[in-house]
Amino acid sequence: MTEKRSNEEQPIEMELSEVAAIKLPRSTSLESAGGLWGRLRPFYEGFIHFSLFVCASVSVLVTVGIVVVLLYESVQFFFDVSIIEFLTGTKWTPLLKPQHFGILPLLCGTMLVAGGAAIVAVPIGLGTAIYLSEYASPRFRDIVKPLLEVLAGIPSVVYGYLAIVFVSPIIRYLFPSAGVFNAASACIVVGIMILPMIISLSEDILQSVPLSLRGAAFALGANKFEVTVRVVVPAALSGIIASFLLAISRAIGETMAVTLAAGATPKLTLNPLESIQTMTAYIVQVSLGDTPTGTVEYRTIFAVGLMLFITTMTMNIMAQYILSRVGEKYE
Amino acid sequence: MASTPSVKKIMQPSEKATSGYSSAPMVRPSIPEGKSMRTADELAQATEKISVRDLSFYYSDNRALTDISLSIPERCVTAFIGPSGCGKSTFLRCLNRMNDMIEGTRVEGKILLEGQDIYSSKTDIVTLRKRIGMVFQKSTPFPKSIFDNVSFGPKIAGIKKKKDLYEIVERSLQRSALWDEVKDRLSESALNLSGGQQQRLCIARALANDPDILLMDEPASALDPASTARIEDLIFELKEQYTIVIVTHNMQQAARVSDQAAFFYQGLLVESGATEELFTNPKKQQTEDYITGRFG
Amino acid sequence: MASTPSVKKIMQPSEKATSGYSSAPMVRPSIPEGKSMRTADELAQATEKISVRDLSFYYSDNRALTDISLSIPERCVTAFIGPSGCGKSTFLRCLNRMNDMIEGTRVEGKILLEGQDIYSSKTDIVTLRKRIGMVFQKSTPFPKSIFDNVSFGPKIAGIKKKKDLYEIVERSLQRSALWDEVKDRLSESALNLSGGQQQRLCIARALANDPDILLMDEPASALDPASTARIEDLIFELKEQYTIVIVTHNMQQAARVSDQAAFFYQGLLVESGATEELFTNPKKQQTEDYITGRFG
Amino acid sequence: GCNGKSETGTEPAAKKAGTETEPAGGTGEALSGSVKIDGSSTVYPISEAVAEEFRNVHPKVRPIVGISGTGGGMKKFIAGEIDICDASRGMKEKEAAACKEKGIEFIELSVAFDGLAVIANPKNTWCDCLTVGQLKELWRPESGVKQWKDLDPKWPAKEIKLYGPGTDSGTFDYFTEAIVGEEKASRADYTASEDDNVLVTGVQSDENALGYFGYAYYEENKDKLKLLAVDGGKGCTKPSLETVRDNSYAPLSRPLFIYVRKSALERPEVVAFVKFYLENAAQLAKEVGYVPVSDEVEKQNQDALKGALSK
Amino acid sequence: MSTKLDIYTTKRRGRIANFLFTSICFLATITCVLMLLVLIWNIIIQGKGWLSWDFIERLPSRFPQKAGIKTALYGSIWLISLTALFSVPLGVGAAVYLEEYAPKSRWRKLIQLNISNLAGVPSIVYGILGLGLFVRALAFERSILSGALTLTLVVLPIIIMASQEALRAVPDSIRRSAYALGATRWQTVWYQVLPASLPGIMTGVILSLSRALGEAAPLLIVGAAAYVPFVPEKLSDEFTALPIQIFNWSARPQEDFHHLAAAGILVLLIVLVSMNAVAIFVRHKYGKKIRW
Ligand SMILES: Nc1ncnc2c1ncn2[C@@H]1O[C@H](COP(=O)(O)OP(=O)(O)OP(=O)(O)O)[C@@H](O)[C@H]1O
Ligand SMILES: Nc1ncnc2c1ncn2[C@@H]1O[C@H](COP(=O)(O)OP(=O)(O)OP(=O)(O)O)[C@@H](O)[C@H]1O
Ligand SMILES: [Mg+2]
Ligand SMILES: [Mg+2]
Ligand SMILES: O=P([O-])([O-])[O-]
Repeated sequence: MTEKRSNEEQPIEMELSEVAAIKLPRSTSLESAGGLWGRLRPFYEGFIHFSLFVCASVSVLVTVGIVVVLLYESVQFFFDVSIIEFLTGTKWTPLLKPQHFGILPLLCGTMLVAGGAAIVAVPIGLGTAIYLSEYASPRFRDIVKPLLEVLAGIPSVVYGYLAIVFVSPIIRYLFPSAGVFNAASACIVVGIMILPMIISLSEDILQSVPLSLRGAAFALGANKFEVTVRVVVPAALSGIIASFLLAISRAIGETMAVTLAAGATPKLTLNPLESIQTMTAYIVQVSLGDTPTGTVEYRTIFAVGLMLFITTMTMNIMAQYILSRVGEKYE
Repeated sequence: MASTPSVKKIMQPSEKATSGYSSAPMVRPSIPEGKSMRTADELAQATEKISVRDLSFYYSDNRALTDISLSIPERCVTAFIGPSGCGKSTFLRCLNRMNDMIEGTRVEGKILLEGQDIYSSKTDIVTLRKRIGMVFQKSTPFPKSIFDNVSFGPKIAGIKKKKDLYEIVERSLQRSALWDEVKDRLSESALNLSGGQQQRLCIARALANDPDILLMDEPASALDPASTARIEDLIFELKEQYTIVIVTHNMQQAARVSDQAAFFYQGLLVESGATEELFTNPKKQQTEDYITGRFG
Repeated sequence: MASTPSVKKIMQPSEKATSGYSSAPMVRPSIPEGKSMRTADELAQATEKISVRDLSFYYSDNRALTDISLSIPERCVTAFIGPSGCGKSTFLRCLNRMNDMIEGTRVEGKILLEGQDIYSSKTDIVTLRKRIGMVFQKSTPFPKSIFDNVSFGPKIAGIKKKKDLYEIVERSLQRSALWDEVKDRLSESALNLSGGQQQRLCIARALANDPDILLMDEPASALDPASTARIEDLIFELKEQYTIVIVTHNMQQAARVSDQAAFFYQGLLVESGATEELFTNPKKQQTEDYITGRFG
Repeated sequence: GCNGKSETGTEPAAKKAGTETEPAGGTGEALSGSVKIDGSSTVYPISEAVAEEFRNVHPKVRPIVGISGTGGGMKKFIAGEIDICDASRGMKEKEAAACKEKGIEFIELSVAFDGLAVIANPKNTWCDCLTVGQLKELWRPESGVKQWKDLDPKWPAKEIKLYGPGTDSGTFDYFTEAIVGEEKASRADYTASEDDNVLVTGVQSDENALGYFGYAYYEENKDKLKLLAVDGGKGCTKPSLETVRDNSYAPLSRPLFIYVRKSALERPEVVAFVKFYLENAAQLAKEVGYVPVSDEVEKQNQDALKGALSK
Repeated sequence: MSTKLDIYTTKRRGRIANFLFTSICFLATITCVLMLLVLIWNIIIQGKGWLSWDFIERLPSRFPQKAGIKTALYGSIWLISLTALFSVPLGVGAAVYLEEYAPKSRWRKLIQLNISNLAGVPSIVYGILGLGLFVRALAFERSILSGALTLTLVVLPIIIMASQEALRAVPDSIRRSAYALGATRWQTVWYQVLPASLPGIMTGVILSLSRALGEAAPLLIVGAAAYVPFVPEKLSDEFTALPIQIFNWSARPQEDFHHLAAAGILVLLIVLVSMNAVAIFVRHKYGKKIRW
């Protein structure tokens, strides 16, 4: 037996009398598998790799497209309007005479609505996600989660009217100084609108934290609150933050509800009881409106778009930074 | 081509070994002075810590444990032995209600901890689990730093001061024989530890919580003989104050560390009793077969 | 209160045991006829399957392995032993390039499989891993049915027919001594298995793939003596055709199953050689200390 | 109310319109193809009504009506993407020039009149009529009017809350042009919304509100709003079908147009559609809340169309 | 030695925090559900009596009693199907590439940042891009195809980010096990990682298609018409969509149209729910088993 073994250079297949009659395809070289499939496999894998790469590239191309368009038109815009005025001006009336091109009111409006919506949606959304994932019975979850996802599909016009006929009167009742159109009601309805993003995505991520981690914490005498806050949520943090990002992005991108609820008055104010306008709402107003292309008025939307892009980028970079500091990855 | 001589040789050093590890079963090498196995009589006299009465356990429709009655005495080590899949872990998890986490499970019968029914609706699971610590079969470090892993329990118990925490962490890691290896990397992720290191980390984590009863599901399965010996020493040390339940596949280990042993087979508790007796003079043939390795 | 007599008694049955399990180290009880340990001479003559040359391995800046050179002979069982955290798993993972998956790691040196450098850019990792099966230290079943777990390898290797797959699954589970326990619940989730069952499932999964070389990281750590014996028998059976590398903490197991042993300490390969020799007559004091349990 | 609420009231008229026009497009059943209309949101209801009726006559022809605002419609018209452009103002010189450059010839047809209603909250007891001068003082850029008493000392010292259409609507352009005298010249601190229903809600819930928007919206919300008269020099006049049509509600009544691409008129379905449009515009405009054009204008329209077709 | 606690008594501090936390989470959930109910109740009150089979069967009309939603409904179904067809493979593919294939380099981080940024680009900008790219440059004209492609761009970041998170949640040990069995990267992804992450991916799909269904502004830019009296039959047909029809109705002065708009919203919600039902079913089916 010893001899046999030492003299043998042949691959092992020969001796496998008692090993399965079904042989798995096998090769002895490391460089490629045998058989037709073996030879084709690298190409197949390569093809898939390439296809997936193309998929990922689409988003890059779209970004490049958007950035190029924004930059190209913005540069022309800044021939006409001084960048200083744009960045520091406190009045935004490009469509009115006399024209003013200070982006600050729009920026402020955007912050107000996005921030307000986040203040509404983040605690409620995260709380709900935690409840559904950690406390609720599977039955309850299976009913409520899809139900809440319906919130994501209700057209924003509906939210807009909800703001006007429902939320705004309440706010005006509580704060008589508020206008019919006010940022607060926009924050609330946009907050509601982005809830399902936070709830559904966070809930999924919380669910995928291994049970064994929870078990380990429970075994140490942690109560549900401690398990959730100290183990589950930190382990799911990257996903939760991603859901916040998506939701806030949606809040920033929202127009119809914001326009209906908060009006279309660019105003440099942080008072949520006043009417404001966001960058996005302005872009929609111009691009769906009457303004002829090629004019300065029309180009404002690209400058505003660029500003918006920079804003969201800052937010995302900050989020990435935070994640890189506090993210946990479980096995 | 038999290599019997070599194996003989292997055995020789173990006879002079000073700490008990699995290759040295002939003598009980490592029971330090004053640490000793309780006799059957002593066991009978010991206070009953946990009393299990007619416990049956179901995974959905599947009965995993059938009518188990067992008394676990205070300040003793009880070992659960039995073939893989016989329900040892399931039973262990019943003792601190970890099975509650698995959906669709059902418990029948009673488990009394110092006379109080742990499955009563009045039971506060959190307090229960604070008192009954557990080391799982599969080590599951939190995806946090080593320090945070060990200090988790004390932290939620309300200890805030960094210094106190550090002291507890150091002490626990030292007891679980991990300190020397990790003392310079306490802030590194616990997931970067080797298998055996993770296991010892989990032991340290349970110790840091200072429980009253300690359930350990194969706490030395991934450990080398030296570390195993240190964990066994630890068990000896702990049993002066704590009640310990250990699951092990290693008959020598069971014989070495436990005062009482319980043999499970297919969800049934076949036999339980003082280790001394169960190993020397089992009442059931099944037990005899199992501990002598005749069966499988 | 010493219980020496009881321990004596425990040892007696093991002498008549028919399958080798850890409580019976005095004789080599379970090496079946015709399965024998290779002598040092035979090892020297064996074809070299894997040749490791000056391998160093880094986790980021941390060197976990230092200048390891080792020859792994064909159709032999090589055992890696060493204290927890010494780098055994790391080394094992180097052999089938599983470490590639961990970020920030770096390999220096060479590993040749039948003369081909597995770290060469020409190497097809998939083919490599098909040939080099692996059982991980922590069992990680796929979150699928038991059947799907075991049939995964054959399926991706192109076997489509349900009947063939079923045959492979049955055979693999039988070999890993799990079949009887799970044959009625093949479509149940593998996550519902007990610790030892999961471990055997992972062994079956690796076997189903019919690899050329099998790396097993403590394959019996969660198994009872009987199952351990069956896995060891399996190893004996397999080594007629396969090259096997096993990590174990159990000195008896290493002595029983391996032809060659390698002792690691703190990332260094302290000594390697025929099991016979390494266990009876180690060249280094460290080795001697470790296998005799003197150290730790 | 010409609001289309009562089916029985309007149906026969439309049917009649349909039967009358049958000969105009030749043998109706034979026609197919599509007619693309886009542009002003103000004109949209008329075009939509025409398209809907037209399908009773020529079911195979597919009239498609879009809303992209007058300016947006013009862009598409210049790009040759549509056949007919709805407009709530006349074509601007720039746009005409662009058409010329692209070689697009067109005819302009005036299809209805629209009045802008100036409205206040029903609780407003003090104000019934505003002069154009007051309106200008109120709406001009940098206007200093903050309270009602700034307009008329007899009025209360309460802050005026202004509501108006968004800067991108034809209505805004027209109002600023007619009142302030320069297109798009307006104060900025008013509550703007592109959705007139929202303005209705705003004025309705604000005692000190004042706003303006299309007359049709007032018609539908009469009970919630107070219509103010405007004095354009000939005394206070409130908008109504009559005052808008006879131009006595000046200067806040404006004509609505459609522009038809001449080359599209080579297609019989477009010809049929445009003829049908002109024949029914009066009736349908009324139905949707606008004021039909005078007979004189209708005659001009017919001539323009004939002229284009005869070429 | 540890002080013995009676297992029937809780430490108050922990209990209060736990109780508060649970209550807050529960309240949050109830708030959400209530808000949804109020919203839907409002819509139902407004739309009831107007929603009928006839309403779904009829073409648009300027008479509220005669107006139907057929063309918008068909338009939306076309759009949403096509959008799903384009965006799901593309989005999941991109996510798979980023999580499973792309080397963890600076470049990957950059792409990641890109995608997060894209999620914040307002849909109208995609409309402008779609108009330039699909309608004009690629000459798809103002067709369903252009609309669907534009919507695809709008929802792509959502699908990618949600899928990425789902993929990331799959433990590495699963991948390692598969690789160790000689699975290729793709086999690992296809047979192990994707099935395990399916529930999360489905959530992304549900959320993004919901958004696509309710989106109006970019469609208006790429040329959805308001009055389309025929049902689209091919990719190149003109179209309108539910949210556009709803917007159109709700902007009209007549009260009756506002009721119609509510009825239209109900139709949209029905489409939404039935569309999501499939995804929810998948998520439910797979979501249950996988608890490691
Ligand atoms: N992913 C990782 N990142 C950083 N360090 C690691 C990682 N995995 C292991 N190590 C370290 O490398 C060393 C060797 O680990 P390895 O897992 O190879 O040990 P081992 O010999 O298998 O131990 P055990 O018997 O406990 O499994 C240990 O100190 C461990 O902490
Ligand atoms: N979550 C579960 N769902 C359903 N069945 C389960 C579950 N966990 C364990 N089982 C089954 O219950 C039985 C007992 O399992 P248990 O884990 O208690 O075994 P064990 O004695 O600990 O075995 P081992 O020594 O292998 O860990 C086994 O047959 C196992 O397959
Ligand atoms: Mg177990
Ligand atoms: Mg290891
Ligand atoms: O749509 P307009 O009528 O405002 O141009």
